[in-house]
Amino acid sequence: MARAILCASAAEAVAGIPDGSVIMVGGFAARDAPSLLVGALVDQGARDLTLICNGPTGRPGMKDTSMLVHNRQVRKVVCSFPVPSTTSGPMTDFEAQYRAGEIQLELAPQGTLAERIRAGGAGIGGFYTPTGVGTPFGEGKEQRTIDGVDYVLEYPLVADYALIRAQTADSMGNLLYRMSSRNFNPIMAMAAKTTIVEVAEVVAAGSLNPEHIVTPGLFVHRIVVRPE
Amino acid sequence: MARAILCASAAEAVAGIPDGSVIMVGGFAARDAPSLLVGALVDQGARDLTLICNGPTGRPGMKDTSMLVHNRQVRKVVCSFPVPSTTSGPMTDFEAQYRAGEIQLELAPQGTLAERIRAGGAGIGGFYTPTGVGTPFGEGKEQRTIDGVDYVLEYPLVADYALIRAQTADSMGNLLYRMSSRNFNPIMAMAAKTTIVEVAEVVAAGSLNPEHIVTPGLFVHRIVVRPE
Amino acid sequence: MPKDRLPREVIAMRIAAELKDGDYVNLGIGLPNMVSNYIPPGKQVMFHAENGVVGVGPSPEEGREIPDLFNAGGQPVTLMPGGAIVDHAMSFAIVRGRHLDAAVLGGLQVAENGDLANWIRPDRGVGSIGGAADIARGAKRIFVAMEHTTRDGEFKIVKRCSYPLTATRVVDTIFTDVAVIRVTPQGLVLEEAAPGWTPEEVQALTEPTLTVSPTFKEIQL
Amino acid sequence: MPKDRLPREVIAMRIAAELKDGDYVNLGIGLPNMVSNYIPPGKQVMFHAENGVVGVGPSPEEGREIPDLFNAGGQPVTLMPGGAIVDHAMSFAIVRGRHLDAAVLGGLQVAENGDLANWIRPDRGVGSIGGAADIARGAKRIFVAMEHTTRDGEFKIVKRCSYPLTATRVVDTIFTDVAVIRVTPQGLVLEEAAPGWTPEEVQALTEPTLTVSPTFKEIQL
Repeated sequence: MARAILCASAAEAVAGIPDGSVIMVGGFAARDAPSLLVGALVDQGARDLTLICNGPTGRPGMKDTSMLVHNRQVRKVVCSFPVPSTTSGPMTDFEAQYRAGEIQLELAPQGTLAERIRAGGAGIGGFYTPTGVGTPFGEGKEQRTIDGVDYVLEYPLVADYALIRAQTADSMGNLLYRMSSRNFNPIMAMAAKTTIVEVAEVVAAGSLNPEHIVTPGLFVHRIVVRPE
Repeated sequence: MARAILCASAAEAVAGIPDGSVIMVGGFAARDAPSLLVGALVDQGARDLTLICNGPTGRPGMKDTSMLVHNRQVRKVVCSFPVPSTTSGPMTDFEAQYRAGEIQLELAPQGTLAERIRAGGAGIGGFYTPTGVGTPFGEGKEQRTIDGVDYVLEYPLVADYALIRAQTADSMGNLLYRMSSRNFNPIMAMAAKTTIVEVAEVVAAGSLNPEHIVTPGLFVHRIVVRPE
Repeated sequence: MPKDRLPREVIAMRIAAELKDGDYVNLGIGLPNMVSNYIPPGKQVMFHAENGVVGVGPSPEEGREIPDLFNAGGQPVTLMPGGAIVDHAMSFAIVRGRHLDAAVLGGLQVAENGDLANWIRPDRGVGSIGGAADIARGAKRIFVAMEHTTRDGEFKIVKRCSYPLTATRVVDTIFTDVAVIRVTPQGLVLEEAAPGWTPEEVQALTEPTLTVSPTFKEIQL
Repeated sequence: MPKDRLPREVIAMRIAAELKDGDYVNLGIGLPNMVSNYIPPGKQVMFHAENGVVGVGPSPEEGREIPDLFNAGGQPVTLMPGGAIVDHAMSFAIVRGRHLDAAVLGGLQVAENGDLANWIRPDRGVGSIGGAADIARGAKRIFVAMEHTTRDGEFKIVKRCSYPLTATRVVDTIFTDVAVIRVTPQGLVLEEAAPGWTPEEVQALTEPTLTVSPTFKEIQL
């Protein structure tokens, strides 16, 4: 039996996620979000979530993490891109809730966010990064000069669940990603107690070239196939 | 012009490495060492080197980093595996020189060694690892408890040159590795000012699947083809 | 009568001329991203997009998009021959580890010591840092592409940034619609100005004192 | 007359029985590595080798070796269907990040508090730690496979290790040629003994006091 279990539906894949969970959601922009799983989590209804993602910037109707914010399931967001670059267009749900004091934000530089997630998956207790020194992103953080360079101390991020998206899984949970939809998915797969992946297809174990596998199956717990 | 330059010979590939350089050498066991480049560095003769590798454990005649030790080019070794597991067989050059006080050793747990190299390549100033706490590998190191777990602080490793081995390069320096000969090579490629790779073949840019590339060409400076 | 300022395309062309054959470069969204359109033939520059693309190519023709291939602005792109896909941890290891030769970024304010503020207008209250803080800190040379002053005529090149910072002491050169200004340990050096602009006219739009380079000249492409 | 001790194969078989269907497990070199030969049919255990192989398969037939595919002992191996290759940073991210269900390691000394010493005999002067310190600290359960005493009859299960440590307070269960002993917060618990061995006889070879489990029994396979 593989560690990874093939689920019959997205509802089954997100079953049991309790209120108050810390959830990582892969994807960089709205277009490559794991929209099947996020949609299922909206239906499932878990509340009071801490959401770790690149940013819930989708406009209403977009199938990314903004759906969870819109449905008021999120207590706190840890991300690098909380709001769209431009203020044209309607205000996002996140921004409206943030301005109303209804949702918390921990804003992290994107590289620091990625490295914190990797550190969580790799068992690293903390690391020193030069990013953010002397800026609001270094404020209140421990600072240290190492070999003449200034760094701030950052701590790992871990999650109860990661919802990610890949192109192909084999039955052992090994994953391949298509082009730039790889982004945060592989590191989030490492950093969650339970990693749930939506894929375009599942193939038999042994049919992927082992040198091409990006996420080894030992990081993957539940798989669901995206109906296309 | 690509950053990576195709060299006509291994001698050309290692030309200019000065005495006193810090050199990373990829490979896990003697069999997958970049033996062409190491042999060329023996011929080139740079001395007083600091060698960062998994271990110079080759017996006399083996074409791994032990050749550099045998030729007395190495002042210090940073590694996880300085001596063979068993004491049967003739003593290695490293062990003989170490016992005679002629070479220095910085012994690092293999995972810490790998993470220090990655940190060097990734611009991380230091990191906290649970490995080594309460053992000789934690002695004299800063210790810290984070979220109830004890860690020691480890610092990055960087090198002037990395000598690595891959299976295939394209003309932009993108690299593929064969099976378990991947090991330390990709992270060493990131951590050196000049990365020199020996490969079995060079193909045209664009002929590798960009999703399969393990080491992006921006880490690679010199390429030489291994005559087979 | 106000003198003509350079169009954005010309700023992008001027920066493209600054990039070297073989460079790996990150481009910010907006004006910086236009630089990729003006790399002269014979010069190979590989563009890094922080969402994990090394070797970003031109936009695809409509209907010929490559599935799941976007740049950091979320737009469909192609991949150059010899391009590679990496994950986010590796993408920012490239950035933080100083493996990029240069980055071209937008700017809201640049201080004379090289401080850069480019992620939030204080009056907005909430902003997106994205990868800017890592890139501004990590790339070997930081080129800022921006208008020389705000629409209201306020200084953007300032003695000290009043906006929240992206990174400290990182800017190498500022390329604006009226000038090219290098940040040096001795302060700002005016290297080039738009056709017809005198150093005094550029200084009038710039808060810190400019030193005029001995090789001061008209911007050339 | 001394009683029979278990052959190494039987220790390996006993440990194989301890592994669970679906487990990912690292095996040390020597006796631990023999465990892979005794996984019962119908139970899928994937073996991790720290040189970057997830899903190590059996040794290839001579002449049918897969180029550049070795285990952490440097021996040619095959790959299980669904296996994957990773680099060293990822291999130890798997280890340190606690993604392995178990590791089977050799031991020179194990202390009653779970301390493990397995990398150097003090008289050797120089030793190789390899991946042992990371693996002993990182895998969720640490199984030690070793002879119960040294060839000279000295204790290997001790009150406090005198050899340099590999990791502190990590050992879950000790599998020897005479017994199976669990490390618990209350001390060592004798769970099983080799056929014909009484708890008193095992205790005589063990420095710390053993508590005999209420379910104490003969080792069964």
